[in-house]
Amino acid sequence: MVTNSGLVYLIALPLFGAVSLLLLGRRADKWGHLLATALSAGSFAVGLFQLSQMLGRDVESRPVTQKLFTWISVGSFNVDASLLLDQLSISFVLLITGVGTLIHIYSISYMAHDPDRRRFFAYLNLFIAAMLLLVLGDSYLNLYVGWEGVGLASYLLIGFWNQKAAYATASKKAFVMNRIGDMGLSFAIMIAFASLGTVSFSGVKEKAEFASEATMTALGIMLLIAAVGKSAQFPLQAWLGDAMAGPTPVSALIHAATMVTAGVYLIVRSNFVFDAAPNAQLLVAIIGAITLIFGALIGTAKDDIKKALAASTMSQIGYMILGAGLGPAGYAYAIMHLITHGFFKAGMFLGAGSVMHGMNDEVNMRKYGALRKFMPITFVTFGLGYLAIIGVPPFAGFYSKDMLIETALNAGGVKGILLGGTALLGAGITAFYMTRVMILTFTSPKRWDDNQRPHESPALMWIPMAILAVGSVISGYLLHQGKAFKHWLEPLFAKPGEHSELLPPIVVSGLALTMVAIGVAIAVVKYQLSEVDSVAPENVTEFTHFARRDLLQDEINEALFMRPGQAITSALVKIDQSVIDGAVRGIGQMAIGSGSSLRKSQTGFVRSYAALILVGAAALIAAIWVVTQ
Amino acid sequence: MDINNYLYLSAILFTIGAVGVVVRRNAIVVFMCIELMLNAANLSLVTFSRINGTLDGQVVAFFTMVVAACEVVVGLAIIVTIYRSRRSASIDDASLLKR
Amino acid sequence: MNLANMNWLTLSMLLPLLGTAALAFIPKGNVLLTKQIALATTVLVAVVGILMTINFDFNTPGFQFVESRPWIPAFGINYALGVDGIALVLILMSVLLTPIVVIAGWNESEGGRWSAKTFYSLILVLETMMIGVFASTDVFLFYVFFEAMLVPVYFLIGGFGSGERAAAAVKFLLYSLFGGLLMLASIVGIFVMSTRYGNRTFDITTLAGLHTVITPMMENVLFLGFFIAFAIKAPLWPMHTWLPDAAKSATPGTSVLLLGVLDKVGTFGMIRYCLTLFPEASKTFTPLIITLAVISILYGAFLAIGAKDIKRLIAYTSISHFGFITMGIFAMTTQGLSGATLYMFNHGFSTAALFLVAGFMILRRKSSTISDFGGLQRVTPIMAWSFFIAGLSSLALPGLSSFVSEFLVLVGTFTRYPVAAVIATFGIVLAALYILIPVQRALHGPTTPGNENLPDLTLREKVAIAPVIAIIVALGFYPSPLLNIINPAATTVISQQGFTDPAPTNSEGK
Amino acid sequence: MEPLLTIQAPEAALFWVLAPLSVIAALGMLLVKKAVHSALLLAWVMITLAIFYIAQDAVFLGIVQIIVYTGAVMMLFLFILMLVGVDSSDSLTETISGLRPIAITAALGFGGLLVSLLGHATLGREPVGLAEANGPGNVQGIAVLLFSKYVWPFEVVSALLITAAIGAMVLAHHQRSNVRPTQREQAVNRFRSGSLAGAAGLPGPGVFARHNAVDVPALLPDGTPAPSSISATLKARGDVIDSSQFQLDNVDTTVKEEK
Repeated sequence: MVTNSGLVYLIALPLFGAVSLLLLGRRADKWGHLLATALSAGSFAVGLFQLSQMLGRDVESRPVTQKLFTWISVGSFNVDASLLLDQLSISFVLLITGVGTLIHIYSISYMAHDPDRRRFFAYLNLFIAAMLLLVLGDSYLNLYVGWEGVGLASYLLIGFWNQKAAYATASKKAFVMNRIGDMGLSFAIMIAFASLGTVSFSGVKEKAEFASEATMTALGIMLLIAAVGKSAQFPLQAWLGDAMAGPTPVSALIHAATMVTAGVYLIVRSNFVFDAAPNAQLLVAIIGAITLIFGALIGTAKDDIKKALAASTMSQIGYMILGAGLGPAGYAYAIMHLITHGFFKAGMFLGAGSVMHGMNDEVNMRKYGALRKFMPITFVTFGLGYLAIIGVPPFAGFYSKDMLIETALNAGGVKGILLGGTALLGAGITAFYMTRVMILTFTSPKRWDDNQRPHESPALMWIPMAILAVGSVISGYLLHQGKAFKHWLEPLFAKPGEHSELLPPIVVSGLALTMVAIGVAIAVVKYQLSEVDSVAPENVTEFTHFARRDLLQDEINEALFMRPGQAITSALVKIDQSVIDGAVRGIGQMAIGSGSSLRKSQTGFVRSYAALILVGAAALIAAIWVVTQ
Repeated sequence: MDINNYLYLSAILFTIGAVGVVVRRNAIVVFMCIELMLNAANLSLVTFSRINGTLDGQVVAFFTMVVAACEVVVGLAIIVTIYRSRRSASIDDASLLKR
Repeated sequence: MNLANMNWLTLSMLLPLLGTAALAFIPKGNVLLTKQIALATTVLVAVVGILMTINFDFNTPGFQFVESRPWIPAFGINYALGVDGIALVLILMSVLLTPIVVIAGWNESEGGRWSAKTFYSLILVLETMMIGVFASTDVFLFYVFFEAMLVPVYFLIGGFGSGERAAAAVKFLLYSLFGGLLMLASIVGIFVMSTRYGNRTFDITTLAGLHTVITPMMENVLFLGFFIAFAIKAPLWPMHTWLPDAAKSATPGTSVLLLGVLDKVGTFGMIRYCLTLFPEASKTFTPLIITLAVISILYGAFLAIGAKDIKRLIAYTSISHFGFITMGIFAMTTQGLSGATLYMFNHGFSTAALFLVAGFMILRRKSSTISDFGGLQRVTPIMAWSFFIAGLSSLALPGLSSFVSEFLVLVGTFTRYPVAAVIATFGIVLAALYILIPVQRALHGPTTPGNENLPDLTLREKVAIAPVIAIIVALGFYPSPLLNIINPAATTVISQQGFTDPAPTNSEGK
Repeated sequence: MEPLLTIQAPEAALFWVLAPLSVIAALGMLLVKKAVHSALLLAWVMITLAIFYIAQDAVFLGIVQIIVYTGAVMMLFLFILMLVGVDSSDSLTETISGLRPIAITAALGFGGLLVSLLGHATLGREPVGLAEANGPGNVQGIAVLLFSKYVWPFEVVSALLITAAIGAMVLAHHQRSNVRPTQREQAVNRFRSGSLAGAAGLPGPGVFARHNAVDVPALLPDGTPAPSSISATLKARGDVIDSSQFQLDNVDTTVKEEK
């Protein structure tokens, strides 16, 4: 493996930015954000430079490593703090730093009036550094450090305005649910070390062939739990909706483009584990399919624009996990969809941000309407993103999502039909709720009262949105041209086995487009043509009530975990006081009690003492009598 | 008639003495009951000396008598002093040791 | 250079005593001078400790800086000192913690029942005994220090604490004394056995061979005597109720020494005395001990979540951490043991940080119930941030020191007892809860009444906290200097046990 | 081996007569109200025991029992009874709650068990009898033992006796609480007291003595009976004889010639 000493700068720049901004405190308020954006851009430049170098090298010597220092070495457990840059991680690095820098620029004006802007940029840089460490780590343990670092950064960013109690609870909820996922990752590392003796990706890859399938399945399931925790997949998805408590750029960066995709990266990075454990792989696909439908259904009922986009993110990541669960064939398309999703979802979130900016932080779509005339640029960029996500042909979403649906259908047998079917159904529902968002926000008649004065956002905000919109248009075409991206990632994965062509690609695309058309039509009928009142109607189907309350995910979590947890805690506290402490105090009480009861026998009368002596003598004689019997 | 009868008699007298000590309140009567117990003991000593055919029992009985005498002397002196200070010979009144 | 053979240990133990003597000459009124001298002595001892660590040659296993003088020849007891990697690390920790405690608790010494002079002489005497207990290689000497340590702490809690301090001090004393007496019984047992079967000695290295001659039954009994004493000291689950009370009513500085160092004597004792002297008995009792440890982890975590008072909360978190340490020790793998030792070091600093910052908060707000605080992030950002970082180190966030040790313990235990490791890992989720709940209640949310104008950390307090947080972060990224010291000692203990790390189960080639 | 000692018929008869009597006397001692009666009953029990000693060839002890024990110790009791108040009878009702039942059950248990224990416990040899031991005589045998084997206890017991005696004296002696009146004061008090009857001092013994019985009061110079000459007990019992019959006026004081 070729060593290259430039990798560390990728992480060092944003890390330096974060640490310096936090330590300098108030003094860095005036120029703090500029430094942060510059450092993020610098890191992007290093990324580009590394890409150009990597393209220059032949396929075998593309992956590059850099050993910083030996982190932990105890007996046979030795882990070096070293970085690995190969085709997979370079695509992630560019996505993270590219979208990250755009969001930095966007935040400069979005957070202009916030007193703690410096702290916000410090957290953003900390996030980017942690995410880069996650994707550049060469062993599961290094990945784990980045993994929890990202969890910490998201905790800080979600709870940025933590003077509001609700936001503080949301950040705590996010961190705790991530921690449950991280528990899965630590199990995975333990299993890897216990059964394979190594935790580095290359080491596990070598030993994967020899290892027993049971170990590999266990490892795969644990990695899946980790991915589910971080990427807000079913069953650990309840925190994503509340994560919208953070400022919108945070939602764009973390909860659309980068952090939530870490789960997909982990599964694709450990492709050798899942290839050796088919039923773990199937489970991944199933989880992807369930979340895909779950997120889409929630998306249809959400009135808060950010929550709707969050639900759509959950569903799109369901697609990626589904893709990753389809084995070698699906890995490349999952990552491709991840990148295109990074563009259009981040673009849409920034669009939502500029809409909120214009409507002074109003998030309820039912209070929007006819913003097309007041925010033309936001409307155009948001529209391009919308077209990309529902998969209209020339746009990015079409290429990546269609390929996913196609691989799902061709996965063969009943599995193919089921997974492909859910993917198609998902495409339809996605089209429905995305059109609903577009109509409610931009094209439907005005529903906001007059003291709102929607205005277009300043240049610094709409330029990144425009770039992302362009990205969401051309990225699909570029990556898919002659399967360029698939060949780019191919050397990393095993050869996909031959499988039957259930349906030719043209038919698949046709099917997908019809589903999309149906979805759009329903949405137009329901929201564009008929009158929409500004207060959410109550007499709606039972199902919509469920969807509004996130399909009861919070209620279930509270009933299953939180309340029993609280019950256990209070029970144990009572036990600790009464039983264990009581036992100790009890011994004390017993001593005092027996003392006072004995005191009563001292009556002071000579005759009672004489009686006691007599009783004693009688007892003695009785004992002798018994003994000599 | 078995020689043990003397022992049974001494046991009975001893028990009566013990009950007397516990039941009666007059100090002097209590004292007499103690004397009775001592005499019962002497009787069994003499009987044992006869059983064993050695005079040791009698010598010990003799010593018991001497000790009993001393005890009576001192005991009565105490009773007198208590009586002089308290004008009552009942042993229940002397219960200052009570809690 | 001759620095190696100069008997460092006695020097480091004598210095605090000299400090106490110096304190005696200062007039009672002049409190500032007392504090300065106390601080100077502790810093001096810290320097000696650091020099000792530099001079320690970690490649050669076994004891170094050994010195031995006959003390009670009649029983073969001699004043024998010596350190291996594990003991050195713990001495370094206690030697570094004491000056920090003195600086942070600058005005803790007033307001007590006795003068500041007594307070600081108690702390200095305590420091001598701390070094002594880790450095002694003679079982009897260890026992003497083990018991003597209780006295200064009893007076510190009883005299300078708050709340119902007398009751807590007595409870602490009775608990530890009970344990100590059990240990005394075992020591007598050892003495009798060693006279019967071999030469009459109390020296650790020679006694290590004792277990081959005595009957397993006798070994189990002697082991239990030691183990129960150590299990009370490092509170394992059923014998822990003294810790929260003692920590709550002691001053923050004393609590740091109590939890940071004194409790480590328990776990250190398990390694040095339970494992080395009675390997077979340790093996027979390991399943029970591992279960108790796992229970302590979860029990401590749940009670920490339910705790209303900050100091009790930190005490309960320590019970959970000690569960991890004991599990690491009795997993009997190199990773487990060196992880546990590193954990002892890290826990010392993370608890010190938590307690000292909690002390600053309580000092300002004059109350230690968590609900009285609110929205400190806005009012006192630096204090809030140091509490947050200390909390993160307590929940073992990667990148901070506790993660490295906790993960080593978990990995070490997993290779031998997978079920215990799995259940223990739930502890890290509970850890997130018992740290973030108080952080949210105290730091986030709107600034509740009474917290509006709390002053932020003074320079002195920053100087006290900064090195602790620096160590926590530095060891998180670069733990190898410590690990290199600990590893050889850990491997010797494990090999002595006749254990070898379980080989990876699946790595044999097809 | 045939038993060396068989109890002869007369001794058995003696036993079956005296034993029940002594038990009844002992019980009586318990149940009788007046202390003097219980003292006499105890004396009776002691005498029966003396007879038993003699019957059991312990002649010396029997004699000592009668002379020393019954004679001296019992008389000491009676003396103290006199001192303390012979009429101090006490009611037999129990004052301490719950004491009587305990005492009774404990006593019955104790006695019963003891008797049954003696019943089935054996000394492992047949009674030897004292014929051979008393060969040179009972007193001589005891003397030999006393001054050979038991000489040390003998000395200790003698020391004990002395200390007991001194102890009794110390206990019974009490300091005078008031100052001893001087002769001058006594003379002044005589004239200052209520009546001048006794002022000229009491007549010496024999002067005007008409009767030397203890229950007849002495006469003062003016012929009235002297109150202090009769013990309070007799006065309390009303046994005092009227002394008017000895008044001067009714005595024939004519002087007859002495031939």
